[in-house]
Amino acid sequence: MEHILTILIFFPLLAGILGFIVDRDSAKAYGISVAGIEFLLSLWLWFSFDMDNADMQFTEFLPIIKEFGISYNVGVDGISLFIVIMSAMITLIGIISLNEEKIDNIKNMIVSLLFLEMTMIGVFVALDAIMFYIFWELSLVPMLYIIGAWGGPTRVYAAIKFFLYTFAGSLIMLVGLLSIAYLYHLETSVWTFNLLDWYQLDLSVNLQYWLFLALFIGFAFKVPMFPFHTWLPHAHGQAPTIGSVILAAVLLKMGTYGFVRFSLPLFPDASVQMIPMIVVLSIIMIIYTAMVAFAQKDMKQIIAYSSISHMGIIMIGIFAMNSEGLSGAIFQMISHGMVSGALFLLVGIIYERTGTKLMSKFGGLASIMPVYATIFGVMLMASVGLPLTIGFVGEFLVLLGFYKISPMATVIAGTSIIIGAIYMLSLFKKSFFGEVTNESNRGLKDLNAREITALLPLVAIVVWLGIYPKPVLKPIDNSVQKLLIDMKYKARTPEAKKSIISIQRAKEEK
Amino acid sequence: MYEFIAFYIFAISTVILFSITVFSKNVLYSMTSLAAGMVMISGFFFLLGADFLGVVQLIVYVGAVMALYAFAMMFFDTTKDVKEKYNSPRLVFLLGGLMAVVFVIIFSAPIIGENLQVLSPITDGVGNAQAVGKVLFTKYLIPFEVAAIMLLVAMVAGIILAGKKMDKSLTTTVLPLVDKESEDEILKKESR
Amino acid sequence: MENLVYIALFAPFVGSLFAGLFFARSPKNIVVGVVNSALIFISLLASIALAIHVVEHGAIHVTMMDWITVGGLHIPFGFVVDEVSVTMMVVVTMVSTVVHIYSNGYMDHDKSFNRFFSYLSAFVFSMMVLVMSDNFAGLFIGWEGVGVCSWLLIGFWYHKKDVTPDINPAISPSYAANEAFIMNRIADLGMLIGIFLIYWNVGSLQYDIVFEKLPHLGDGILVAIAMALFIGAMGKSAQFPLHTWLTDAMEGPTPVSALIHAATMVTAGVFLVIRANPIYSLDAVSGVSYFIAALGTFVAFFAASMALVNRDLKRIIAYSTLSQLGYMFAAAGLGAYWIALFHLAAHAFFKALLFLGAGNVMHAMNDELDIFKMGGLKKVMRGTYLYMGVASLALAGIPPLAGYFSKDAIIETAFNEGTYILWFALVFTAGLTAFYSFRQVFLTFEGEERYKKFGFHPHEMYRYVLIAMSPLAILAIITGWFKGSFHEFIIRLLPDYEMSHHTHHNAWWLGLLVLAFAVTGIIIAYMKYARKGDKAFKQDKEVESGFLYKLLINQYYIPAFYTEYIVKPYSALSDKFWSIDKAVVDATVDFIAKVIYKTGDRTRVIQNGNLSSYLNWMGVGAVLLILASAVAVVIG
Amino acid sequence: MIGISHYLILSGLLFSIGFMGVLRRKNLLMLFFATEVMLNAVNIAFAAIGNYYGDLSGQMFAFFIIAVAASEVAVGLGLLIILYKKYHTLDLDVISTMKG
Repeated sequence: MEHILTILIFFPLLAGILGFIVDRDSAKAYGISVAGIEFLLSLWLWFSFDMDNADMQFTEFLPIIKEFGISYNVGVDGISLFIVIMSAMITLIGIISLNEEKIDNIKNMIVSLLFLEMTMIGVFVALDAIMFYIFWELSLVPMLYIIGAWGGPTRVYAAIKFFLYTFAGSLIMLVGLLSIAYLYHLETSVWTFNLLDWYQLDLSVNLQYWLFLALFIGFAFKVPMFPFHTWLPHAHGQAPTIGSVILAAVLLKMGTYGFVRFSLPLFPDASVQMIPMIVVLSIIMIIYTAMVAFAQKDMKQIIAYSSISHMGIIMIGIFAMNSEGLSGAIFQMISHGMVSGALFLLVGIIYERTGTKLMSKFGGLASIMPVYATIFGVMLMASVGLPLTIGFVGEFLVLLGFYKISPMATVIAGTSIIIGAIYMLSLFKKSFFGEVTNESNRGLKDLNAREITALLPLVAIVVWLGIYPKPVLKPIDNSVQKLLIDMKYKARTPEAKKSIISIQRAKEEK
Repeated sequence: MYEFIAFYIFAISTVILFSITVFSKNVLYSMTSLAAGMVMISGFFFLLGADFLGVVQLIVYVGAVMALYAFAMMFFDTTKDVKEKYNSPRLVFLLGGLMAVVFVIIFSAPIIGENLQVLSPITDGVGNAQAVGKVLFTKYLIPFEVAAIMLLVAMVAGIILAGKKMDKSLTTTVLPLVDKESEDEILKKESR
Repeated sequence: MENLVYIALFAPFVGSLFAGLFFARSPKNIVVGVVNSALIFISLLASIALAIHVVEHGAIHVTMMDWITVGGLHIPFGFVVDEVSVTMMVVVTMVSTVVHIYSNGYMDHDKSFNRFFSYLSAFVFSMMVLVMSDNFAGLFIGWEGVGVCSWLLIGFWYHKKDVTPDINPAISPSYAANEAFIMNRIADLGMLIGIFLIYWNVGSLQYDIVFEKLPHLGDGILVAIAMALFIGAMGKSAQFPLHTWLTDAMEGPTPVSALIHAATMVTAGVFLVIRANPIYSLDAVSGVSYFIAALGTFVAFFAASMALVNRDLKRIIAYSTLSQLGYMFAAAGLGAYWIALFHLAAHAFFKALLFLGAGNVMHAMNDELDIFKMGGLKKVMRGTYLYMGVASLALAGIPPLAGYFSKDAIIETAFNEGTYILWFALVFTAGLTAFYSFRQVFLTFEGEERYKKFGFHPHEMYRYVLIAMSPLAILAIITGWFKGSFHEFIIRLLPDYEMSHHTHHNAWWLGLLVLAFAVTGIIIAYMKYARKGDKAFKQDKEVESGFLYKLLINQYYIPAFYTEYIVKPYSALSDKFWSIDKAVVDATVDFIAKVIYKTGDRTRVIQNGNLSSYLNWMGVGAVLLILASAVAVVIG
Repeated sequence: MIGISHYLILSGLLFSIGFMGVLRRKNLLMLFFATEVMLNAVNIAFAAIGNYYGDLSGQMFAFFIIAVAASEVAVGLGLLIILYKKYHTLDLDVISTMKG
């Protein structure tokens, strides 16, 4: 199993291609088994992962275009490991949750999902900038198809908006990546797109600044940061449930992952310099979108906007420049993936039954669908960051870490725990509490076996990682501390050296 | 001196003949003047010492190409004057004139004029059929063969095109994929 | 001993899971009630055993496992059983046991019987985590845990629909639940900030390490930590201005009010201040401490004043809880931590008893809460009358009941510290307390039998429920007698607080003064509300139209103020932001797209399908290129 | 004395005439004629420059241009005939199926 990462990337692709010849009736079973095998493989990756090693593991290197140093180069460390596992898991759960009766052309859906899975895992394990970029862009295509083919009434508008928006951003990112390669060439007269080589590159602060901006645009569009967030509500509003789940759970994480993988280690000084801008944008993003979420009438839109708000928390965690905040941010990526994925699934379930997502059409659902309400309640509590759920660990660590950078900003960003509670609880109250306002809802059935199978693992993880996050946090922390040590070592300006805190490891090594 | 006189005679006649070609309403007139112009062009080639090229010009252009045009003309109704609608004659003359002026200025500009001083007199011709043959079959052998194949392909294509019935369109009907207007309406409603 | 700690901690959790997982969807099952009550009782026994152990051998410290380990941050699930936490544990499990047994009777007819026990046990577990944790993060877990359980339990009857505030000031159980949760969240942010401050300045969240290193920190930081933690405490203990949720929380079932909103959860704030006494006793933060005391005194008076006119049985008790919490904070702020803790324990017993008694009345009166519609209930509800009478006497501070010892000590402390304004406010409030609690008791049990007009047929609660309540009644009477030994026990951990010689000298008339105020209050209440016949109580329209009455009955217009100036603007602002999002942010993006689209649309005429015009365009391009090259030649 | 400039200017003028024809005419056949004119103009330039540098490459280029022109005429006329069969005219204003 030396080539586990290659298998992880290309197994869904092969299975997806083979999926075209699978019979329509067995398409879902096929999809589940493929995604299940993929998930087991990703678990195997976790178990054979060396937890004490902070470097890249399972690396594979195969030059493709030697003249330009473009190669097939993959590897995982603590930062990407769990995002890969999460991608595999969310895909599996998404496929399980598909309703064969409601979705026409389920075969195409399964195939697109498998392609999507390939691109997602590809992005997170790529160590070559070109490869990263290729997977990054490829991931748009299946998603475009999923939204455009199975979406709501304005799906084409939403799909095109989603595509063009993120595509425009990533082109600028591509320019940034190419110029880094060029600068590397200038310095060493070697062409390479190997990320690990790039980490050795020492750039002047001014160059860092511009390159940071170029990459920032690509990543920020994807995150999506304020004011580049408006494609997301449209995409979520129109996407089918499964599309929203994967979009929120995994695709958004590509942006934040990009910041961790590229921006921070490549441009430590620029990152430190840009903290004020990022923080202002993130805080606007946290509070503003949370308030917009409160104003929504559509359950799915609330969760869509709340996603943006939570991504803001992740952003400030990434730029906390210390192990607590950064590890917290990465943990929060996983947590947000699980929680928002589950919430979108839940909204999808009620939409499938009633054909509406408007809260005014519901009320008193807790009396009719107690199990549904309970699971929704658990996810809601995780979403507002209740201790002993997965949501708290990340949010707490992020805010804790960020406090070191700016206490005032932390207080403002911390209001997210209040306004988060406001919109989530009002959502819960409007749809689940009170009298049954809509008589036609009385006949609604509680969750069936398929839905429970999809949701229970998420509930289990939400609770498990809330109580015992150590198996996940430890590898993350290891890699994060290595990252911070490298950044501190690389940083040129004294202020950056001061801001980046990498205590633990440095002490131990002495 | 002869060269001087010959050049100007040829030059004036080609300009006139080609102008007739371009501006005449009658196809036959244009074609005839074109053929005549071609002959005049070959005169330049002789003047420049490119004898072989001149001969080829006469044979291929004046002979083959013009014959081809003449045959093709039989398919069309050429007795009538060509009726055309000229959308923006001013633009045409402006552009054409501009281009002519620019060319003249460029080629007669003192900078270029100085740079383009004749290194060797034109009369010291290198071009004769023998020399051309040598170059053509050594240095330009592959382009020559390619040109031959191209001519063959063109011949085949010409025969096929002229002979085969191609009255059916290849494009299929376009499916209306998205009703954009209805989508816009929904969006407008939403934003309200 | 470790096992005992875990038993005390996890027995309620097991109960919660038992009820929640196995009986969530089944109809009412008495087994659930019995098993859960038994488990809480086991927890009580374990707590008592631990208390004995602590008395004899000192504190126990156990670490179960790591929770979060990141960078320099290390948070374990660690539990400490020392003098303070064991006191809280005994109080919590004691009241919980009674409330659990009581609930078997009270929730008898409720179809969500099993769910109720699941929540209630979960609450006890969270509360135990809160008091037993050995670090601030663990405390925060419990802190939020009780918040959620409180949310679940206030909103227990979630199916009730919203009504306007003039019918029910709390609007609906689910509304009240959300209000409580969100208000607590505001305070929790303060608490989180306090935790961050501690972490970045001390490097640990363990109590022992923090308290050891605290004196070395700068004054400013200490004040900030103290303030931030107190903001947290203010939310949980419903101190002004975050107090409105507590009265609305009365929408929950009465056992919940007894357990959560009187005896345990709301005292968590006091507990936090007592727990963090090394911070608050530092000279650097004396200002904050004094502020706590002043705010506590203010709330004591403020809440008592609102209780004077309220007609809602449970709300009156809720206000009195608020008022007593004010007393506790006053004591804690003045440095008398052990007195605060003592009052906390005593108050837990008699206030829970009072609430459970109110629950009996509600049970008898078909959930009617308006005391003006009651009266003369003593005939049918002798036991309940006895309990409520005892509890009210304790609350009013009549010797030899618990309240006398604990409350008197607080008032004495205020005198001792020389803060005479606080002292007088507290004395006066003691009079008010006696008045409103007996106003309520007399209106309910004495006087004319007004309920007959409204067609109620009251009946006494089940006998076993009354018996189950007896431990609380006994404790409400006798707790005060153990003040001395409690003092001896607790000052092993908490700083001692001794009255000065001067105060000692004046103690007798101070006590008498308080007593006089209390007795006067009771007598006025009796004169006004307990008589029959001609002198029977009648509603006085003139008073009710007065400004003061209006002010008090509307809670000083604070809830209205919050609705008008916080809730509504927030909604309006949210709507505004949404329209901005659509009309500005999204529209900008769409505008860019439209510009490109329109440009394409305009230039589409070039592609008109006419070869000739293509040629013309090509010609334009060619000329431009040639011109460009000409220019390039000229320039270059 | 006739120098290279003369030839180039002449070539430019002839090219402009052809160019004007391309712009002006709507009849496909006339367009073909106009292109022939342009090709010939270019041929003169090639021959002249080849002569000027004393290199045969210029002539070779002209030579190949003639070959290309011949093929173009062959194929182009074939297409014209088809078009004429279909539309009974060679006017570009009529034959504009690519209208978008």
